[in-house]
Amino acid sequence: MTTHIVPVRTYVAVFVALLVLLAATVAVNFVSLGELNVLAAMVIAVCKMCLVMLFFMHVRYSGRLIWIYVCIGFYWLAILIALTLGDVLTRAWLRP
Amino acid sequence: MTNAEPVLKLPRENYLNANYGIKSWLLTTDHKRIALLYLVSVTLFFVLGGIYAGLIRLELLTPYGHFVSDESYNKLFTMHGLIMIFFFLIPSIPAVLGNFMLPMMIGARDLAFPRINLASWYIYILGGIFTLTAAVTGGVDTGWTFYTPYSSTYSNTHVITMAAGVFITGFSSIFTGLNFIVTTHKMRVPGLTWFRLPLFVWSIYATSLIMVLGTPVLAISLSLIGLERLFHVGVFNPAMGGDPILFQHLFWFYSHPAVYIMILPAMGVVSEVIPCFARRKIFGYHFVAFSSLAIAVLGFLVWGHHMFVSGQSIYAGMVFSILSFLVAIPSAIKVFNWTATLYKGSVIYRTPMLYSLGFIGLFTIGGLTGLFLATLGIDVHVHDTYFVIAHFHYIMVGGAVMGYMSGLHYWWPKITGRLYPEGWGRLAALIIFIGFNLTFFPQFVLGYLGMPRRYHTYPPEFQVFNVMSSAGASILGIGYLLPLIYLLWSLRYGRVAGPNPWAATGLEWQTTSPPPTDNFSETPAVSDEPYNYYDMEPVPHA
Amino acid sequence: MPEPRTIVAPQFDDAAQQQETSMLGMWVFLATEVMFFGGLFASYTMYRALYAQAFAAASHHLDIVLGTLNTAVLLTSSLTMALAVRSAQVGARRTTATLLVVTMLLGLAFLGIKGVEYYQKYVDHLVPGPSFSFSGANRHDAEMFFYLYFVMTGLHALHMIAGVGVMSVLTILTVRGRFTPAYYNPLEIGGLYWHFVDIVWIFLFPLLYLIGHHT
Amino acid sequence: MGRTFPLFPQRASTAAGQVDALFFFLVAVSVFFVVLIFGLIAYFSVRYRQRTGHERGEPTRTSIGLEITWTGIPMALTVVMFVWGVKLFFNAYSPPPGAMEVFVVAKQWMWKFQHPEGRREINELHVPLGQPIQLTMISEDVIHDLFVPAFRTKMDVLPGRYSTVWFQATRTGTYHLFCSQYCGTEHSKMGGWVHVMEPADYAKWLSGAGANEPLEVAGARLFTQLGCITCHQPNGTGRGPSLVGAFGRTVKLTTGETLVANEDYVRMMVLTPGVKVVAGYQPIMPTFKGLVSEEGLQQLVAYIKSLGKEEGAKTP
Repeated sequence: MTTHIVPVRTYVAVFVALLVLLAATVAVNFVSLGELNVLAAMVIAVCKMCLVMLFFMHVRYSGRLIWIYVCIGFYWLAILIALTLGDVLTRAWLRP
Repeated sequence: MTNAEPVLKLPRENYLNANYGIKSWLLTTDHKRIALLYLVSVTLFFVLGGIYAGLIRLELLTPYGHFVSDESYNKLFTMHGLIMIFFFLIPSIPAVLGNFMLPMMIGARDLAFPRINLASWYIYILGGIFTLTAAVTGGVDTGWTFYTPYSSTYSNTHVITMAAGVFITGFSSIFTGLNFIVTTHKMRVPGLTWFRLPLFVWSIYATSLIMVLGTPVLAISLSLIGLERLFHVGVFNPAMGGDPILFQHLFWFYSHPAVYIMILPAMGVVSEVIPCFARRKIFGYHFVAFSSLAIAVLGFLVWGHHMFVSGQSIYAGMVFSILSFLVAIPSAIKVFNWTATLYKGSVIYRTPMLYSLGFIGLFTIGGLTGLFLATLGIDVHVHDTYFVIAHFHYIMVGGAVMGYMSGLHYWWPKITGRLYPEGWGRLAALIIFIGFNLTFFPQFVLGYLGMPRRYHTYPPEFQVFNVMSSAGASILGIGYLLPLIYLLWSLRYGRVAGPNPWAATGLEWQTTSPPPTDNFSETPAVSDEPYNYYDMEPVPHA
Repeated sequence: MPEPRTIVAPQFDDAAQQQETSMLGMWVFLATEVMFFGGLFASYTMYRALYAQAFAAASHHLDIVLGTLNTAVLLTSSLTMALAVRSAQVGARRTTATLLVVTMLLGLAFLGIKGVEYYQKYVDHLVPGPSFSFSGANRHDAEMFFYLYFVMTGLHALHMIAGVGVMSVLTILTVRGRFTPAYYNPLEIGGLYWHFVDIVWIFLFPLLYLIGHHT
Repeated sequence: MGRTFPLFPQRASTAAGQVDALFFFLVAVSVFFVVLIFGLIAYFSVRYRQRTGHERGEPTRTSIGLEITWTGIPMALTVVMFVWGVKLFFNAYSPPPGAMEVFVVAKQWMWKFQHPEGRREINELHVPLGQPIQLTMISEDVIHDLFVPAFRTKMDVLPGRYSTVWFQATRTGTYHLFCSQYCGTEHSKMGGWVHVMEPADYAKWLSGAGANEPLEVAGARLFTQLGCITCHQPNGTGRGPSLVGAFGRTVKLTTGETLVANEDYVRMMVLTPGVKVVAGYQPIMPTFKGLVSEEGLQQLVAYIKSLGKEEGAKTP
């Protein structure tokens, strides 16, 4: 079979990176950045997700088709959230 | 009957006689047998949903609600909607015809996951049992849309049982869709590239995308209703700071694309039938293929047009309106390409062709009236009236059911090995077309006059159109009974069809009818684009 | 290693096709799962936009230490899961079994800690319903937060329980020697599922525990 | 009301003619395409029918020109529909300033109306001809929908949030009023009539029911009865902010957010006061949930609105 065998070293490095990111997200939470707090938390979460998917879930070594189906769920979720939020946030515009 | 044709015989060994006994059916992993299991079960649900429809039309003969009580009437239209949508229309073409034909059209021995396929059917049946339980123990009166807070707080009927039924059935369609997607990607025979695929496969693929990505959102919103009813706290309860409109967002995020789950496969059937009986390669293959994908993707961006007057932000309404117009374009492209295929063809009027031509006509009317509903200014007036009812029945009955009947007649010889009586087939198609228009066209007028939907009693000046509609419904009912009779008759007495009675292209016709369990005695190879009718023999006489 | 164990189902031509097919099938299923949780994430986003203040206040009643610990536990279990698949790839059966058991135990530890947190919420009257009490006038909005907290983490916990079940089946199959370097599909697929559940938590943690900054 | 057989709804508002014009435009487009498609199908399938049983269709060539044409033309037509539709839509939900405000409370299964002059009615709505009327609506239970076909107006009535729609009647007469959002058992019976009257007749009708208390006066009385007045004193010396001129003003909250004090805000402040407190004040106001009905809330809204119009007037 043509499966890619990832060295243990890589897995451990990814794990350490994940723990560092976890520490970072908790640490950032103790600093007041206003709106940026949410942004920082989400950016870190996305980084962690990418690490898990690319290495633990072997997406990095997978074909284009897998990549498409990895992205498709998140794309559709973005549609759901964006258009729903689009309604909620603009409701007050017309009638002050 | 003049030319002496060789006497055809059924193949000695096929998937129907490979083994016998109830177990060989209930434990089968053969996609063809599972398709037949679905065929029987969706037909039963269609009959049940039809009975509900008949009772509704009977009640609406008079404006005063003589026949059943308010409560019973509300249950009638709720059960009619739920059963027809979740237990007939959504599984009809994909799970019956798609299940049977998809592997054959791509030259595979079976779907990628045969056991998951069988499990899907059992899940569907389990969901059906919940639904029947809800129906027998008193029914549900929320409307198939389950709008909150009525469904979550106020209704006294068996909402949880029903929601569970729909939730479970949802997983059946998720697994069917998953199976089709993977099969289409991974199981095609050598040489069968994407642009050599029959258009039915394209449309089933697009449908599967919607099933896989939309259905879970319906599942989670129904679970939230269930939780809310159980624990009396929840996200949709305005008394708790919840927003009932959120439910509408989540519900329509699935339920609008669900309309495309119903219509896309029918479009796929029509794209097979039109070239075959026009004896001409389909016009604009690439445009028809990509329009299916475009509908699947754009279909997810338009759900808010069900909510123009719901208290949704009017700016969101504006965005949803323009997106709804956009999704009409690929449908228009399909209609024009089908019509252009007829040009300089050599048209034969066989039963599947009549249904498909009927489909194009009725779908055109359904699609154009959809534009009225996407137009914000007009939707304000016709929203939640019979105009909407007429519109979506033109799409779902005039479109999806016509397509299903077309496909069923087209592939019936392949499925059973026998031909149905052609004359009866044409007659039924004609009756259905007439009955359908008489039932639903008056409802457009009723809708613009202002008759709201889901009305048990109505002002007497609307009666004339309601009587017309009910009369049409009885004709339509007879129209649907005929195929049930002559198709069953043909199982035993029908003429033997032979492998390719329509002289059609496509891999499914290159094997015996009925096909063997493994579909093909030797794996076929493909080296050409589909619908090459120029090089085919003429169609044998009926 | 016994080669005949490589079972190719009759609808496939060869093992490679079978392996690619099952991987794709799992990823399609995970896309479905994304949308399943997606409905909840969408509800969450909407209410957080509407009730930002109350959500922050309510979030401070969650135990950030236990939350962080649980995140670390899950991340570790993802590592052991990935290593388990790797040792199956190189044919180290005993290591695979051990790592699977460790993964399972970490999953159970996560559920245990979650249970402790649930119990604390129950004691503190933070479970939505008639007994819910929250100081501050925006009681309803805080109740909405806790409702979403319980539904989202509850659905996640259900997935964890299913995951532990999958792990135990995989462990049994491993011990019985069903996997070889040529055939370990079920392990790889079980792993994808486990990592997915981990990813859901990666988002739940900041969204539920880390709203509004702590001091 | 008699047994007539109408084919087209009555036209009794300023919007009706505009909606019908757009409707006819779409009907024309639809008829054109239906005739085109049905005609072509019929013509092709007769002209190119199989005669001998041996013919075959001509080979198909892709025509990019045709494809672009039949993509482009429908797209252009839909843009016209969209723009025209948006215009009417925004109009339907943007009441002109100075519209007469009628408050509506919907519940299973009746409509309750409160006129600004204080007259109340159930399932019947009397309105004067030629006067823009704004309906400010709320539901006590499930979602309802107020629909007057003759006016081409429709709007969902939500629990917990005000929704508005407006119309201006152009013909006297009696017209159907429907609930068009399914709301439970007697949904189809939740209807009534809208009576459009000459302004003079309307005035007569208003005074016909004996002594009516204008809404803002009723609201002012509630304001005193509930004790709101003790904190919200007109001169701003109370523990709460003065409400004189407060309606429609942009207020800054303790959280730093700003919002416009509209009907929903007033209602929310009465029911859940601690959530959006105005900057500079303590969250000490008690909730009045359960103490005041939806009608009462609307009277309070009307009263606070009236304070905005005339500075410091109408102290009870």
